[in-house]
Amino acid sequence: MIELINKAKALLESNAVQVVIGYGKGTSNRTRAIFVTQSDDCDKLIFDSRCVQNLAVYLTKSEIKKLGKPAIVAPIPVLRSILELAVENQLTENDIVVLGITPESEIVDFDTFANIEAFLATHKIVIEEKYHEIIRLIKAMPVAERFAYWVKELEPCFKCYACRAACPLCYCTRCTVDDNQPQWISVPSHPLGNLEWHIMRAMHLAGRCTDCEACFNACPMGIPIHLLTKSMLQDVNDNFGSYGPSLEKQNTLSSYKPDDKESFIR
Amino acid sequence: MKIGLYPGCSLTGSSREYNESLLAIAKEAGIELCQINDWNCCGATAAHNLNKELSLSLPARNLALAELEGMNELVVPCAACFNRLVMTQHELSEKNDLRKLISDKLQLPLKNEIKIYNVLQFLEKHIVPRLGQLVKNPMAFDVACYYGCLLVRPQNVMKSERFEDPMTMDVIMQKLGANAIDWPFKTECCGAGFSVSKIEIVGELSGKIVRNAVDHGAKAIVVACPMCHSNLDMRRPAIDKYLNMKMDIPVIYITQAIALAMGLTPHQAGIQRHFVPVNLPVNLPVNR
Amino acid sequence: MQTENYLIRKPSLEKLFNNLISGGKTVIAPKAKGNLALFDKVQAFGEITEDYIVTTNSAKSVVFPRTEKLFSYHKSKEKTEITDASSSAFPDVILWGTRPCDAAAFVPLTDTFNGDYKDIIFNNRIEKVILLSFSCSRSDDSCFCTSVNSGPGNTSGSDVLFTKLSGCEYLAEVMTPKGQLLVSENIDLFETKTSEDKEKSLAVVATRFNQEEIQAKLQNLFENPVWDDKSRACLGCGSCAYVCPVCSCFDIQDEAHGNKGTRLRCWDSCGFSMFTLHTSGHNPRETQGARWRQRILHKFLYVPNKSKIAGCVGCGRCSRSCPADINILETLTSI
Amino acid sequence: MTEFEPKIIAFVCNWCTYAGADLTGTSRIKYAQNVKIIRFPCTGRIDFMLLLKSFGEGADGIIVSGCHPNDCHYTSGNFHARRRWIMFRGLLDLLGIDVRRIQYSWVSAAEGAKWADIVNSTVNTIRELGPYTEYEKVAGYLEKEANQ
Amino acid sequence: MSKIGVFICHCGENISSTVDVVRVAEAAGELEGVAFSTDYKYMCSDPGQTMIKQAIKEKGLTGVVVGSCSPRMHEPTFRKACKEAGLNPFMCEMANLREHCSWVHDKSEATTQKAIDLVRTLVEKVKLNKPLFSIKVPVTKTALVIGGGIAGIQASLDIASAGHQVILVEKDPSIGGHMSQLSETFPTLDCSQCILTPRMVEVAQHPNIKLLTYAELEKLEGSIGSFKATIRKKAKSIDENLCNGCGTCTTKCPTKKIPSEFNTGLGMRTAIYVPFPQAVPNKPVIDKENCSYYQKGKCKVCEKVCPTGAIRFDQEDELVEIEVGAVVIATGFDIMQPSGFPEYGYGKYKDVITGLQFERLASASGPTLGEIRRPSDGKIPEKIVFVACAGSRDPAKGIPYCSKICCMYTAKHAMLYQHKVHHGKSYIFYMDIRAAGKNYEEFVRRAIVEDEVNYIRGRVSKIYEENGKLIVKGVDTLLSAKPVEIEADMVVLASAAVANPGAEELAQKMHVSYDSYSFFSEAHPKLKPVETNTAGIFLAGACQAPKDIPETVAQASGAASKVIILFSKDELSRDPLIAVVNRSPAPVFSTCVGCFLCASACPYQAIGEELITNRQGKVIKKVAKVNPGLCQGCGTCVAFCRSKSIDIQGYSNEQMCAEVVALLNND
Repeated sequence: MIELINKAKALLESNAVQVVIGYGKGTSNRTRAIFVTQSDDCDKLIFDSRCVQNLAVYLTKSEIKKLGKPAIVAPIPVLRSILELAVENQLTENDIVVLGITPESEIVDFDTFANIEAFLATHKIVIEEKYHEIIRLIKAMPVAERFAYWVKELEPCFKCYACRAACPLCYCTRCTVDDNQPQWISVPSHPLGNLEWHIMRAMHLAGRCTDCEACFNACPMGIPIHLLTKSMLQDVNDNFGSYGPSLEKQNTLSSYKPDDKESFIR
Repeated sequence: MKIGLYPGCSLTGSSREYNESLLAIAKEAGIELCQINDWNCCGATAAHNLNKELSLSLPARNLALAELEGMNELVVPCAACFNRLVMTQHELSEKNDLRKLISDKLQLPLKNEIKIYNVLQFLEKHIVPRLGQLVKNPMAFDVACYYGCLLVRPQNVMKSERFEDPMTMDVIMQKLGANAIDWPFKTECCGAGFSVSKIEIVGELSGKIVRNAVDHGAKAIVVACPMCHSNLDMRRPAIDKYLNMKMDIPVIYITQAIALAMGLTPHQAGIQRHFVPVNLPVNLPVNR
Repeated sequence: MQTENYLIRKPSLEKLFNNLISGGKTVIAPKAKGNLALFDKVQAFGEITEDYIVTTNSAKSVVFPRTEKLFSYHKSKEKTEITDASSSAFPDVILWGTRPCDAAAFVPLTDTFNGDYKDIIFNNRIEKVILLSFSCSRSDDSCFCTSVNSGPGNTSGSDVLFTKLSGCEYLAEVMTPKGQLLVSENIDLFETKTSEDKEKSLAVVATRFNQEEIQAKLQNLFENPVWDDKSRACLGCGSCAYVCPVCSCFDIQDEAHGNKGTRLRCWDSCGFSMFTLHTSGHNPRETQGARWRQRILHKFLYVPNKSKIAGCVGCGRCSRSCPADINILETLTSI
Repeated sequence: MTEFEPKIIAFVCNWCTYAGADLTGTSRIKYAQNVKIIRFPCTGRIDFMLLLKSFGEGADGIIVSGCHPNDCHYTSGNFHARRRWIMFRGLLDLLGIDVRRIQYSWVSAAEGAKWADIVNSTVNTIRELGPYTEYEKVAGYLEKEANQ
Repeated sequence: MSKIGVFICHCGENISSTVDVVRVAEAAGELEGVAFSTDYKYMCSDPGQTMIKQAIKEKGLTGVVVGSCSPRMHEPTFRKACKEAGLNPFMCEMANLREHCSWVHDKSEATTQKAIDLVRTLVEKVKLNKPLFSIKVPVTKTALVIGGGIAGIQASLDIASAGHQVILVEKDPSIGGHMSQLSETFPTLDCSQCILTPRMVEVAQHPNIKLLTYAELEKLEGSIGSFKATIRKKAKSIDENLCNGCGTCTTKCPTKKIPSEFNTGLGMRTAIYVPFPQAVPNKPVIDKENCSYYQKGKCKVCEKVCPTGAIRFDQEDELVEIEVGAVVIATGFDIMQPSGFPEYGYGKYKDVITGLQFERLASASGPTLGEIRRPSDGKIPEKIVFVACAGSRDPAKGIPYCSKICCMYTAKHAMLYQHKVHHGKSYIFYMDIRAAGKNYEEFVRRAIVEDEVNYIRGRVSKIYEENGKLIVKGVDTLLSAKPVEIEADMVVLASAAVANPGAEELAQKMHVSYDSYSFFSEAHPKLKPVETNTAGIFLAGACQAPKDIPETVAQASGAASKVIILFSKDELSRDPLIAVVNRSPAPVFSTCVGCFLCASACPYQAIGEELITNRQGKVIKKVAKVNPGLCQGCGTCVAFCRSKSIDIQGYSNEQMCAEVVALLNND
């Protein structure tokens, strides 16, 4: 990763950016997000298979914005998030410097978002077969059983909102769950509150989610909430064609085709 | 990347030369075409008028078999077979439930994703790019490219821009050094179905085509459909009768033209199988 | 009271469990879920896992549930009827498999709910709870109980503390009348124990800092870059507070359905940006840094100042559960 | 024991289905009392969270109805709604929330009879499915299980 | 604490016969916040309304719920009543106890219970209603008309004659459009120019019309009542004030062999030219692409010969900004380039021409001075074949629609030909004859009967040349049902009418929607045929769909009257049921995060940006802003907004939730 470190150094020394958002060593075998502001600290930057946290989440956090213009270490999932953030007018090209990292862990610079999109076009979101399998199995259950299954799965959720906090696309200043005029969904952590929260969360990510699994990774109770977004991702694909962020294509739910197909409306 | 071949009845019978020349040039270009095992009739019979489901099941089975053999592309030289197969694929891709139904009846999985090519599409994709080095013996004379009805239709499936005045074959022939004449009968009816039953109608319809080609100075008619070929070639007596004059313009398959241009021998191109002697204004390599 | 020591063997332990179940007690014990261990209701001894350092969630929800109904109401044009929930029949709970740190946590927790106002529901609940703790034979580098005056074999808070001596032998230290009663009810399962070799079967947890010193340092550390530095990666979720066995902040929620509804006490976390948000829009704790400072100061300065014991038991749950790997020990040792 | 009377809430747009339901009335076509209408400017306005809330508040069934495609008073509200419904329905189905309990339909201002038909057939469907006890159990947690 | 009044109407017996109205009123009275509840035989009657007004005054009601018929029936009535009693009209809601209850159910407990539920639901809603005030938007009383064809001309004249300013923009050097190219017009056969040119002159002379020819719309901003349009005046290379239109330059110009657009390539023009003799304005422009001075740098003959020295080679395009209150799009149509039919040999064979070209041949002012001579050799064709539906109604050619005018003009063409070439033979291949219109069918009959035009029902498959003749192969699907072959001297294709090439681009500039054929879309196919879905922009003529002259003129006047209605007030008053982006205390200002997905969902482009700045004027946030002039209140954005930062007045999130809760909780 010496190349990464040098790039970071150069960026900080030339003052092209004031902070480099990257991965560093964490507790025992963990890695963590680090924010390098001094070029001497760049040696702390690492990158390996353990670096799964989606750093894009920090791009919209005020505490991080305060540090100045960031460069961000961006493996594929982060790139996808950056692109979606761009689509949603949360980022402009001169807000950030993107240090892309390919699956072969080569470093690529992206000077435009269009380039990111072009690059991602060759690295499309793929939902692993095992998830398809799980979703198939769940859908195969009788409806009541399926419901019971999820109520049980969601039971441990104590509404710490780590899923929300870790999601790069949950950048709202006020989440609907915190809106009590009206009280959209029940806030407390109980079966209904949990169910409503996770439905709302998934729906709000419909057509936006880039399948980075940050929500699942963040959940202290290990609830498989990413199954919801994955399944919806598939639905987007099946109903409206390819998914994944794009500056060209309109957002799935804010656009439509007059001939969108469905079979359930009478 | 496995390219399949669906010969259909004609290519194993009345138009073997079509098959031979196709395989020959494919070989020359270093492309392997694997024939579908246990292929069956495409249903270009009366099937589609009598039994809808059957008319879809017959081609569907071939598609399913091709998939099972792991073919990504399927070449269908016979225009009629091609028409049945693409139509089926189109219809089943539109109607998912129908696809399931048929796949169940066939007891074969059917993804229905294989790419079906007629000869022209196949040539365009795989042979033409390679032609450069391979053309040893340019076909430098005027030819009339005759498409007939099935190659470019139906338009909504084929999406061909110029289905009334196709150019694909013309372009290929130009690449072989020939001059593809501009003539109005490219897609006129040759009398196809009446080939056996009403020969005199074939005589008239095909006659007009042959005459127009000759009038426009063509030295050969190039085709890509077994039925067109048999009508223009085998039915020449009827044609001459209608025009009451002897027409000696030869009718060759595009694949044969390419084969000859590649310097293969007339025999390798199956020329000897024609009824109308093939005398082209270029000297062809002698049979070995 | 004077502690009594017994010896109990694995099979008897199981018998004890079964007796409790058949005695109609609700048993909450560590259950394996994926690679996590979670406190959960158990019916059979087999469901209990022993393969955990500490569970991911704490045991506090037994006395301080995530969602506690305070009362329900039904209003009509004339009057509003209120049904108080504090009088409801709370279940007899056996907390099985708590670690010394878990048990220790009930001490500050009880303090909190018994300040100027004695919380009826809390006290009614805890009265019916018996803690059967198990000392730690393993630890990891998030553990720091020994730095907050506790330890892998610490008995405070537990009614009975079991320590695994050999393969199937457990030392049982009975600490409270509650524990004594429970043992006497099942005395046939216990053997009198003489030899005292508890220590060597305990995990070693290095002392990383001295709580009193930290407390002293923190006195005048309000303005310090450490808060921002150490919390930079903080995502602002509440997992640290929610897995913490001591954190007891709560929020009041009304759930209304037309004319009827309930008032609830729900967990809250000082990590949330809305925790201190004023209606005016002003937020005295503007940044995650300020929130992190509050968390540390509350546990290591404010609570100790008030009640002499720390608001932290060194279980390390917050560090393990933090999605951004913010490590409380790291912050404390870097002070 | 008295027969189960489903609680069904209908979310309809002002321009087509609401007017269609008016026509049902003016044509004196009878239908079941179980369905009660809430009026929206457009199906595009109908928030999925309101459907969720309906179940939370004890609805056994829901009808959502608006202008036929291309007839939307606001040209494209119903197209947006349709996409939303497709996604929402998929999610509910995955979660085991019985999608048969939500009837989506296009009812124009001229289709008074169709509205009556939608209402009656939905009422029948829900009767067959019975009260939505699974969801009630979840929603009623506070009354029943809390503090146990 | 709200004080709601509930008024239950018997509607004679319409409601009371199946609903126990008294009990409904009682039950309503029990509801929290209801200060007054009563029932009455006819609430909409004068005494009924008076009852409401009195209650409002005496009980100081803060809201009113009327349980009676459908709000679509009497909402205005009762809101007006409330207003008269000093209560904001939007504090009044109606529970539909008739259409949605009494008329559709039998008399029963359940029916009454449903009525109670409906009332309770509306009571809960009205508690959350807020006083609303209709929106006022100032109106700039100048109209922009784009396109100077008959549609644009008509619209401009109508608006101008109503006393409003009009700016008419035409991309070509002269107004007149396609109509000026036509020979005679069906069904009366009067000469097109004879009826058009007076209108053109009128436009030129009208004091209220500002004519900008050789100009195009560059940009359109703003909204209904106050648009800002930027017009690009292409350089004519002429000082219009000096030029007196003497025409010396055009006669002297050495570059003479440029195919004339006006004559559809059948005639030639010079580089400096006036499109046609009756052009308005009758002043030339220099076509830079073909002018040898602009191309080769020398010539300047025109400059030398110009008596007034009006030539300006250094002239450049000019951008003018204008304020307008409304826009009329009248950009007309184009004809499908028949190169789309290789089988018909257009372009290959000189004597295969389009209908528009035939118009020029038949026009007295045309290249042949009205004589029908074929382009190839100038011979008079003995046999002409007309092909109707050349492209139209042919999905394979991408044009499934009917071009509407072809049946009529083809009949006219054949007729004109027969009149001019008495011994000639004319054949028309057609699919159907669509002659719906005043005197149209009679006209076609005349062609068939009196002028002996041969109508052949069937399509043409192929046209090719054989020894000097055009062989037309087609089929007669009637009696004979046989293939037909006709040896023709000339073939006229009734090529499909299509949208103008620039249509889509223009539509995007103005944010009006267009259909899959690039024709502009009307706001509602039936009820708003001249409006677009962008308020203040109207449609006239064939830019919306193929139309003949009378229809075009009618629609143009329709569009004009819409504009005049708009201009009849100094400010627009709009229904306040529109979306608003919320405000919250600093430092948040609004919970909107500015993702602008709402903007892409809005059917009316009503959502723009608002920059929020701090005291130092530094931009700290970019949030969505609803333009009240454009928002139509569909609420799609509201349901779409994740952070619930945008809400719609009258159907607010709180109100809808309250309704759901109230409707489902009856205890």
